[in-house]
Amino acid sequence: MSLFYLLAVILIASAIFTITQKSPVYSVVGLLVNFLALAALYFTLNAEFLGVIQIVIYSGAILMLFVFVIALLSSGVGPFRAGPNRLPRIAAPALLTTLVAFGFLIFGIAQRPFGPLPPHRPTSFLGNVGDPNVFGSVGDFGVALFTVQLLPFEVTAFILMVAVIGVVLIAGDAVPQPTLGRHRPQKRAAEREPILKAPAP
Amino acid sequence: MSVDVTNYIALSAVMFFIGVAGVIVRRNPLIVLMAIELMFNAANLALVAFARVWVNNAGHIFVFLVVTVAAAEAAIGLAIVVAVFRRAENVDVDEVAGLHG
Amino acid sequence: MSGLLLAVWLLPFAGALAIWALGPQLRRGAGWIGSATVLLAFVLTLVQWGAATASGGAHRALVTWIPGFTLGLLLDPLSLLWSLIITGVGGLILVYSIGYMWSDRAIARFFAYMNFFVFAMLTLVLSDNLVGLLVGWGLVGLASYFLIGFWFDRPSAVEAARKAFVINVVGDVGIMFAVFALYKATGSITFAGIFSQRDALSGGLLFMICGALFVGCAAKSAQVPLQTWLPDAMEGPTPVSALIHAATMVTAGVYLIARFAPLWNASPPARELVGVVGAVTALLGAILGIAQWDIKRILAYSTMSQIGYMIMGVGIGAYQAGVLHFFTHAFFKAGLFLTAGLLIHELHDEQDVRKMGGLSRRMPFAFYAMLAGTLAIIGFPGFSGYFSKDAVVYAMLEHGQPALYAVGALTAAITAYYMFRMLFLTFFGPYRGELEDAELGILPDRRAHRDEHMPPVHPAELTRPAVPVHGHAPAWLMNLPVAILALFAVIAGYVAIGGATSPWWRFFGGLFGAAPAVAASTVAFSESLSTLLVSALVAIGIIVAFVRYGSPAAQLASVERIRAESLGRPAIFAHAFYFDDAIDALVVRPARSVGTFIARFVDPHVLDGGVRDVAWGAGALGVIFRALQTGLVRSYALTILVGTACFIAYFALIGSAR
Amino acid sequence: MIFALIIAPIVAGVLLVLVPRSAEAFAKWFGVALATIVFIIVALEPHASDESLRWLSRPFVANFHVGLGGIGYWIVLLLALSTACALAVTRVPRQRDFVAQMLVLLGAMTGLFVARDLLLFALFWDLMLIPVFLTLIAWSPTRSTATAWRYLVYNLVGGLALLLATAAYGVVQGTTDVLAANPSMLAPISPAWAFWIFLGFAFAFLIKTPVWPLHTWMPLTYADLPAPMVAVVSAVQSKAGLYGFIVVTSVLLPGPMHGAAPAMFVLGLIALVYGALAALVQDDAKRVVAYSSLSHLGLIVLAIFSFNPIALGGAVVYIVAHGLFSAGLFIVLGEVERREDTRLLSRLGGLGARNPKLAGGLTILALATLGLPGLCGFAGEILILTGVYRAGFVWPAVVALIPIIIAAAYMLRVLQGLMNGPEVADVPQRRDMTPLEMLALAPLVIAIVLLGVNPGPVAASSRALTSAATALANVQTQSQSGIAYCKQALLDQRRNAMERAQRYLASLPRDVNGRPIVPTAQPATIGSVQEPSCLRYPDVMAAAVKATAK
Repeated sequence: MSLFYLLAVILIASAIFTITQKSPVYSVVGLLVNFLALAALYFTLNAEFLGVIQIVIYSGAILMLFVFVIALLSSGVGPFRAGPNRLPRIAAPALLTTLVAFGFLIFGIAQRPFGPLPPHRPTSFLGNVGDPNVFGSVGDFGVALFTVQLLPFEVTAFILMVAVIGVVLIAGDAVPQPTLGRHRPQKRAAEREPILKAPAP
Repeated sequence: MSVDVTNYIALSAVMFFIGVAGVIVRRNPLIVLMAIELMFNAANLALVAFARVWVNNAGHIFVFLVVTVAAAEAAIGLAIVVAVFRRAENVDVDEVAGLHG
Repeated sequence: MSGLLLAVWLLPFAGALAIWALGPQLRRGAGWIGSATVLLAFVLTLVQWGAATASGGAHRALVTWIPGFTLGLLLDPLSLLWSLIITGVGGLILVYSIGYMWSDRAIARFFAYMNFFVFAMLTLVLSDNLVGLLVGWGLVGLASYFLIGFWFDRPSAVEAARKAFVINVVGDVGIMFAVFALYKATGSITFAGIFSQRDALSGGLLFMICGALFVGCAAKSAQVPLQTWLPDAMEGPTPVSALIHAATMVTAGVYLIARFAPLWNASPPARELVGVVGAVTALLGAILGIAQWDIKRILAYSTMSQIGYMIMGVGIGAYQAGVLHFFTHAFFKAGLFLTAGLLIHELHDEQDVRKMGGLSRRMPFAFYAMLAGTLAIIGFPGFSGYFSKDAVVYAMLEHGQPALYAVGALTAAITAYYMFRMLFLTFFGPYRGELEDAELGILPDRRAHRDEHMPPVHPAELTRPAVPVHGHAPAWLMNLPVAILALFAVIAGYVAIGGATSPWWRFFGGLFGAAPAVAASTVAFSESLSTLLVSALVAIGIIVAFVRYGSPAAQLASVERIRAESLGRPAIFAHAFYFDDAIDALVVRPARSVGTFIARFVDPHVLDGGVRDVAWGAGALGVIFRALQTGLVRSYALTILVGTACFIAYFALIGSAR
Repeated sequence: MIFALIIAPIVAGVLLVLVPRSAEAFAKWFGVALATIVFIIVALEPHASDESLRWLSRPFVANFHVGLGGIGYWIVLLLALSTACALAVTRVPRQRDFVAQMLVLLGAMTGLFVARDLLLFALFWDLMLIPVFLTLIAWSPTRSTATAWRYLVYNLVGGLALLLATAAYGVVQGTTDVLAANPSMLAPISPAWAFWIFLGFAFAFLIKTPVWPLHTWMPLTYADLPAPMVAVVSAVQSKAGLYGFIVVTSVLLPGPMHGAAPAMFVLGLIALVYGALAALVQDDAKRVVAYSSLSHLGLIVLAIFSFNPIALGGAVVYIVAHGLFSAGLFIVLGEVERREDTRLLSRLGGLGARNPKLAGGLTILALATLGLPGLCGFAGEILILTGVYRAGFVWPAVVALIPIIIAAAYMLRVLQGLMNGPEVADVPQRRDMTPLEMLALAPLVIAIVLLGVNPGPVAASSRALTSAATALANVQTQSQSGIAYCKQALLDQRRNAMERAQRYLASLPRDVNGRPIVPTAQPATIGSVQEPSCLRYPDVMAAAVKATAK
């Protein structure tokens, strides 16, 4: 009980920390804390495999990617340069709408409380599939993944492959650099070609 | 040790909206991407909680899928950031307004 | 025997196809092929006399379009008579044409058209049903279009051809209405089927059907107010005028009414209508005949007038008399036209009677032929027209129409006047061909070309001779047919001697049924008295013509008189009672202005404009919504958030409401 | 075999890019040969059996089902014939590519007229727009794409409506493989659905035909397309909409079809007179023919919506007839334009003297167009008008007679304006039609005469269809006009729902007050088979509850 609230506080605090930091490196640290706390929360929900995955993939792989990119972009250039803020007054309406939506969501959830979690005690990591007592174990998850849910699993492979190709295309050397015009000034709005010409009356 | 599932869902909602606020308010694309990751994780938390309620591991499979998508999204998103940085030298989502009508 | 019937029908067509296919190689041979096929068809028709006059006639089925639309051929006394005239008189005219068209470059085309015309006319009269008749009706109109526009580089001929065709289509449309009205009412399109179901037709519907059929007759037979094409149709070569616009095609309306006699018998208002229109046409044609100078136009108006007699006869219910007038008219009018052709040929395409005169010494044969024709047409006692016209006119009394009788008798007098006027002007007095136009009061041709799209005429085109060089055809080629026709113009009427017991009446038997006639006791005076009266009127007409044009004194003063008459011709005659102008103002020009309005305004600006406005509206909306498309990711994110919030609110609220 | 008829021309058209660009004559004669082969195969196989392959099972059954019978048989014959004739006289720049477009068009339209499945029909409907669109873009005489886009947008909007209607029909009926089915075996469609589905179909068909006032794309398209393509488009593509009305809506949706009849009659009559009057004053000969098409197609609309077997037989005859003479007219006008570099009546004249064969060809075609008795146009007209009159539409039949007179005026204006009168001075000396060109025109002329003399077999092709459709229509409409029928049926449905609701409530257990206990867990019942359809009408349900409580 108290574990949940502890983790909840950590989660919220780290999330707020993440989005409020000026430097992305601090944000990454906040996010790391957030992910670890979330992994712990997964364990409390009997999602053992997912808890491990959360640590390995999110905290390990994805956050490292962020760190790499931060290092790549800021090396020798100094801090990130920001352009002019084109939407200086967006913060107030954005926060207001967020709060309203959040309020409605909480209101909706509160209408129908789910009640306490059903009792559940896993006995072993490798039980019989379909046995409610092994729910959430690695074995349960693995059998489901390779039998009933095989197609989604294969789709994930496809998604990752597409993503790899996409990354190579976008960030790789396949893009001819000079044509993107490093120093080409951006046209102002008025100078740009309209995409849809207004028909002659 | 019996926590009401509603609390998990509420926690997920809080995290989600923190992510939303981050996406809208921040201009650094890296932090925007991180905020998106927050939103993913909020959704994951809700899914895991529901799976636990219904004792149905389809929710777990779904989280697995979301993790994959998040990884792919992060990779592509960061690649875009790199490509944009090469072009504009500024790292600011407001600079990327080529879809202006 | 039915194979023979098919042969009669298709022989002229085979001739036309052969001439068309072999074309220019044939040259004058085309004429011989054409004449031979038509005359052979004449012989084959004669062979079938027995079968045709037997009960029911000779019949042959052809094709079935859909169940109920069965087309076939039928040879009964009525179609036998018409077939004989078409192939017989037509064959004579074809022989004559070989001489007339001797040197024309397009002689093969001419004979292909002529044979096609004979085929079309046979289709019309041999058909055993209304649709086949309509097919023939249309094909005849087409042949007439081809032949009127034979010299297709003359704008006037082109326009005349178009006018004839369009007016004929008006007639076709009338008959089409009759087809579907009759099909609905009787479930059949064959004559036998229609007549057997005649009782299914009630008064109003019957009158409408008869009226629709009569629209066809009026267009084809040049009845008021659809007569305007006939005078213009004289643009064709003269044999064409003889064959089509005198002897055969224009009498198709008479055939149609005679064919549908059972319907007319049952509909008194239709009889009244047709009789009145026929009488008006007869009178109008005769009046206009007075004021013409072109010899072919005089004959054209006389044709119109004589067909008015026929229509009056068959329309009022005196079928035998009306058809008899067709029979005699075929000979004398063909003879008159062919004789006129002889004159025109001799005078190198001069058609204006003002530039003729004194030809009786130069062309005695033509004079006697013309005299025979003239005496026949005016109904001079003893000549063929006497018998037929008299029968028609007296039938008016028998059927209780004294007013029509008066008109018929008056028209006979006028006919006598203008025919003799033509005869005197042409054959008597001095020859005026060498005089200047102005001296005779001849004004430049003022017939306007109304179609603005027709290119302007080059002066060179007008002066180019239509028939380039006259060769030397043997004289008998043209004279023999004229002689035969003149002979028949004299004797053809004798078949009707004896009234209702004559061979003529017996020939038709009960084909026409009986139109109710007025009892003999109520007729004001007897037939012989009527004959005397009409003959007296004719004599008055001749005398007036003689005094004005034929007496020695008048012959001496002819040039002055002609000039005075030419210049003083009332405008109403020059414009033929303004029928052309009325049709132009009431139909043609409104249609064209509406069409222009549609093409220039409604289509591009209203309809298309409406669609373009929709497209423009979409574009304008796009311009407005473009402003929302800032390109800034964060604003899009905010928009998505607002949408999400709305969804959340909706589901939260309905969740709480439940 | 039938599949091969569709696929072979399309594949051949695509493969023509392998041929060198310079092989123009080869491309042309290859196209002619292919179209001729299609014609011969179709002509020899009037009773080919249907072929079918499964396409979709969900959300509704759709098959690649093709068949060669009934009205489609004659139209496919017409299509192959007109394509062969048009290709034979083709002489355009970039000929190889043009022939490729023509072949793709041939294949796509064959597919349309042999499709026995609505979804397949919709597929070919859109496919046949593509070659025409590309041709309009690439061979536009004015180098402007405006006409092409106008054509595409108009017809795609129609195509979208068709696709939506097809999808809705499939969902409601469960299958779209219905064009060969016996209509009385199909499940009846609720009138509300039928109305909207019909609206979609009708919109597409009206645009494609085109019927006034949706026709404004047509004169421009016809004027801009090269002559061989416009011959095929006018001959066959414009019949797609009418074919759809006959084969699709009149059989599948007789109720709304009858309801729409008065409106369609008005549109058809307006098109008849409007097209004729507009044709009367055009200067461009091609546009005269285009507007005359508008007029003639209006006549066919009258025939279809008179629901009379004779008129429908006449409509089929007239569809084929119009295809024959309009294809021929556009071919001849193309020849004139190629010789004289213009087709404006005001600048032409007297061509007949030097081109007698051309004049002869144009004469026969023009006469067929104006409905000369004995040629095919007349056969169609008289059957249509007889049928329309017989069906009781007296005044429409009478009004429809007027354009026949106007047709004579405007066709003679074209014929005489081009061929007769004195020769225009600056007309260059050009050759008459070559024997080859005459050979290309001859089949059309022969068909015009044959069809005019004996339209029986063509007219009979609609008989099976009409008997089935009219029987069904009679059962369904019961002499009510369609919209009234739809409203009535909707009321009936609500009344039935009320009765069912009361029966359903009566079967439920009662509480102490005698009120039925309506189960609240509706999510469980709504998806299930036993769902009482009365639940779709909450107001009816409430009224029933109130009534039971009393």
